[in-house]
Amino acid sequence: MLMNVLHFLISIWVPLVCAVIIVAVLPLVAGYIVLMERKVMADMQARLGPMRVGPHGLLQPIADAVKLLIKEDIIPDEADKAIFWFAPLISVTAAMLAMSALAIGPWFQIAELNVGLLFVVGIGALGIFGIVLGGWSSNSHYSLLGALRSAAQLVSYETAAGMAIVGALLLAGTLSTREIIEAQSDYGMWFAFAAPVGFFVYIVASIAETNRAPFDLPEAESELVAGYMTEYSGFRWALYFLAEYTNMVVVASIATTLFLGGWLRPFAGTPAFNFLDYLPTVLMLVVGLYCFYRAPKQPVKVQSLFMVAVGLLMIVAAVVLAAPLIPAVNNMLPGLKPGLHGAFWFLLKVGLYIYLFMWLRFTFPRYRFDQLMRLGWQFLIPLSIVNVMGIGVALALHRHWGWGHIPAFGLTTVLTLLAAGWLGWAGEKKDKEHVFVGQE
Amino acid sequence: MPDERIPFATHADQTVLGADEIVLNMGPQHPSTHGVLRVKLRLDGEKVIGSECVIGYLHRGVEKIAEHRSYQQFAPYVDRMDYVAAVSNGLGYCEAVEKLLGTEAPPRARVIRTILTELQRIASHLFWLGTHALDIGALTPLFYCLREREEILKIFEKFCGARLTTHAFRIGGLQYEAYDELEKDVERFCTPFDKRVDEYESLLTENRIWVGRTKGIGILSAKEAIDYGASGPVLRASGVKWDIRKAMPYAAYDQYKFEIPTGKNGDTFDRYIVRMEEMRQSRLICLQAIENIPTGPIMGKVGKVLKPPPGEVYHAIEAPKGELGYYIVSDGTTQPYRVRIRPPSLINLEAFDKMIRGHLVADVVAIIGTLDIVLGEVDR
Amino acid sequence: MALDNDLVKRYKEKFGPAILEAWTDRKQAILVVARELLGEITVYSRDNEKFDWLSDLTAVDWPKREKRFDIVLNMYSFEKNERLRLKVQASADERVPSVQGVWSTANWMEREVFDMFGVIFEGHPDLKRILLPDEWQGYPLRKDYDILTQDTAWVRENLGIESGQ
Amino acid sequence: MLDQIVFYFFSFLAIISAILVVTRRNVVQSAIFLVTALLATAGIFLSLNAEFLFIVQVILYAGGIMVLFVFVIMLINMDVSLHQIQFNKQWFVGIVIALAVGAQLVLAVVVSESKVSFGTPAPASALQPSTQLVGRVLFNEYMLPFEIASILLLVAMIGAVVMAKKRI
Repeated sequence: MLMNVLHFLISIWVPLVCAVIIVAVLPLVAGYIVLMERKVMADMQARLGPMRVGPHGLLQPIADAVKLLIKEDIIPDEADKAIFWFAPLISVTAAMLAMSALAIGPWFQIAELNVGLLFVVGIGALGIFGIVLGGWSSNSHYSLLGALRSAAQLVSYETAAGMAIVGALLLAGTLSTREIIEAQSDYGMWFAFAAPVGFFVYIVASIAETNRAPFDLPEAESELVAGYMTEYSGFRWALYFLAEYTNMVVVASIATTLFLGGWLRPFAGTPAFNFLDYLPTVLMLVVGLYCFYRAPKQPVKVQSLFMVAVGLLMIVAAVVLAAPLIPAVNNMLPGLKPGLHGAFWFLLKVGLYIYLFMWLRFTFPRYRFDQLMRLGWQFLIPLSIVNVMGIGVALALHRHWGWGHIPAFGLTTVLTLLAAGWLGWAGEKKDKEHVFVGQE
Repeated sequence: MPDERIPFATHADQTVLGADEIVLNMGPQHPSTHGVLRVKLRLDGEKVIGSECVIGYLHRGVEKIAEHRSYQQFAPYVDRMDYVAAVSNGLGYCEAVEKLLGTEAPPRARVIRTILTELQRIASHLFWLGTHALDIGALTPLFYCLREREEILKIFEKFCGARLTTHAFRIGGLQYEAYDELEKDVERFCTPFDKRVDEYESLLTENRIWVGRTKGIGILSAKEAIDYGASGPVLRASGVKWDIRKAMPYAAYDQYKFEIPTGKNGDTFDRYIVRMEEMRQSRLICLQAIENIPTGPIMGKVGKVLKPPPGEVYHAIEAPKGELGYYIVSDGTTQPYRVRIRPPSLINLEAFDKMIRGHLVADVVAIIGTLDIVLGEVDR
Repeated sequence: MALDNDLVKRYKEKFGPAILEAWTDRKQAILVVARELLGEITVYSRDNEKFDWLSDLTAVDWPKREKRFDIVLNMYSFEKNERLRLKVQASADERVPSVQGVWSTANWMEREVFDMFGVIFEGHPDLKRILLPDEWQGYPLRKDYDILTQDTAWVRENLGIESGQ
Repeated sequence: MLDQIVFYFFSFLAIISAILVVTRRNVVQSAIFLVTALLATAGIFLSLNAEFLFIVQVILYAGGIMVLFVFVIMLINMDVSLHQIQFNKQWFVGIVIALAVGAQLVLAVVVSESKVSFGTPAPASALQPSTQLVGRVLFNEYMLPFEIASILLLVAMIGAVVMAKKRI
């Protein structure tokens, strides 16, 4: 029996290592996404952002984590203790489980599931229990209202996101994340171009699903203080944040997988763009050299050393990324290039997608709840259904009548956009007829 | 042991649908009640069906203090009311006492007062815009607004040494001569400022979400606005073209050309547009004023000890928030017998209940924001 | 300076003896009217004389007078661009008719006057303290109110020591 | 071996949570245990390589229906039901019925095992990917029942809207 278990463990060592990496690294990644968010926000608002802890605030996430860890964990007297205690765990577990079916590069995947994408979406949606139960168990009006809003919002936008995903799945013809990316390679174009409307719907729905501005109503600080997290403090609060940022990574990964070609390089099939292979190396080198350039200018010596260390890390990364470009190495380890460069491109796309989230957050005011619901049910869901029908028509044109990809998808995209315009116009008209209650 | 918690407060009466009403308490410690305003809301789901403002958390008894201070001693206290627009408060008080004394400030002092008060109006509106946008969820405008406000505060600092509670004016004129580069500083601030206002507008005015959040929210018709005693931008957004600077000019406003922006619908969006336009007009006034600052004395003929003849006076100015009135009764001694301050914030806030009924919880912050209240002034 | 222009004449014609006095102070018109008729006079001012905007309502305390309180209403007319001040006199135990029904804005102003002076307004829907806590003793803006009395009492009650003030 | 451990783990989890669902007084706790039971069942599906069933179980039951349950439970007044004393205590009838049904089940298994041979079950790992198979079967052989079910759901949905909304 022991041999059996041992044998089993050996057979699953790759997924196991991947899982450990995800569980160990994601909190750190989430912390640095927070830092990135603060820096992006500072940049857009003409200020510097965190600058004190570490050079350019590079150690800020760690300081924050330590602070949150040693903070008192307050459980309200009137709270339902047990549920209050484990609600954040549900959120975090669901978010992290969802990561397991995603393929970050051809090497890095915990479980290749036949229903991969459905798994990600379904498990990710379980996180809502954490929010609802946390809000309910706090026994506070703000928490409960926040939880209700959150649940309603998630359920509504889940539908739109799901329909947008169906469109891309029709194109790919499979649910496995790996095969979806390979399908995009076969098509010779990312599905974002084959189904732009679906991509748009997914962007909006994914922002709403992760409770980000302009859809951050459940935690709208000017209205509901902090929504379902109002009564939480210390590390339990941090867990909710971890879940939120992990969810961001998850939806960004889904978008990357489905619409942005996953680990594929831009113009992967065009040899003329092969110079893009050097981009990862060059990018890392530039960042590393910038670190060296800035190092002497740091006010404290430790910070200079830290800067040098970061620079060295970047140089090492550049060397590792450059290695598969050398023909000898490539011949020896043919899997190295797709593995490393695939992961790079995947993460880059995820990062850009998250950057888009931040950009929108700092530009837009917040929707009101009824407006949010109207947008979801009366615009996005009909639009995503039209989108699915459009893609069906395009595929029929392509497969049965032998149209090329570009005319078929072009035609249906135009038709879908017309439908979108009509939907928007009709909604606007209805808005105007809407009588405000205080105004009879 | 069954727990006896009630998941929803259900004490209120039943509505038609059988759903329970909730009473939600906002504040006094709430991020978007602009200080220590407490609002009790009666909700049906998320819809507000009634409200009550509980104020007084910042009450300092300013009117009582006035009765135990001499006229000059009381002047710094008024800065602490609307601390976002301290210069305007000071102007109103000084002019009221001057009226009571029967004197007037010399022309040079009046022009400089006008410049500083208009800068203060811009600063106050900038601060309002930033916090209002923040309440509605737009994070970024706040920082742009504070950047510009900083320039104005620097001018104040150069002028009188203080940034916030300036006590910039004295009864009878100014205490100190304006510093040399005042005109240049004001010009440097004002010349590019209209582009800056355009920049804020480009972030918000055409933004669908912003329009959706503000259009048709908190409507106050002209008749209602007058009934509720609203003044300032709140009244003008309802379509009443009335501005004390034009109707009963004080300081040096009769010398300058400017428009009174008005709205049509009296909703939150119109109040936003009116205030944005007011910033542009204030800029124009400043630019006109610095072109020709008369020379001469800066202090009128008032004695060291002020003893106004018995009697009373009501003097109102157009503060950034609305009509700021001082009703001062003198009994012939060195201390005022009674000082009544008519705070625009308080009286504008009174219309809150009318404006919020039928809207959603999220609109509460929009409406509190659009009223532009400062709790220091509401509670005094 | 006594005032006797068309406006005052119209008021006198309409209300006769209820207009007790009229004068100007620093060019500002002041009418003292009978307390009982305040409601009718304000409605007339709003509708006929177009003083449609109540800018302020407050009180002044003259403890040595028989009727110690002046209730002061500052009205403004958008049409005429003119202000008019109405005054009513009341003793401590007399009730003043509320003008809340004439101008909604008077609601809070009357509450404030009640809060600070203890003047009771007849017909006000919700007359309670507005700025001070509900359990506050006394009326601070009365001239005979001594801030120290309350202060020492509070200190004695809550801290158990004698106030040093 | 490992399969069995996984199977028994999920089975016990499912049974224990199912018992807790009916014995807990607090409705929210019952709902949580119901979710656990459903997820444990989903785990059994997964260990049988029935991935599609697994994910349908998670999305529809645990994710969809239970969220609505919890949603509704949070909105109702819970303290009323907490203090109510159950009046229809019929333990005896319940136990008799449960025993009868259990006995029938056991009998059925015993009788059928002696008469009918099930054949050896194929090892789970040898099965084909099930998603495509389910789809194909559903849209070819069972097309009509599938469509009837969809129409039924549509009717239910419209009915719910009509009942909920007074004025359309």
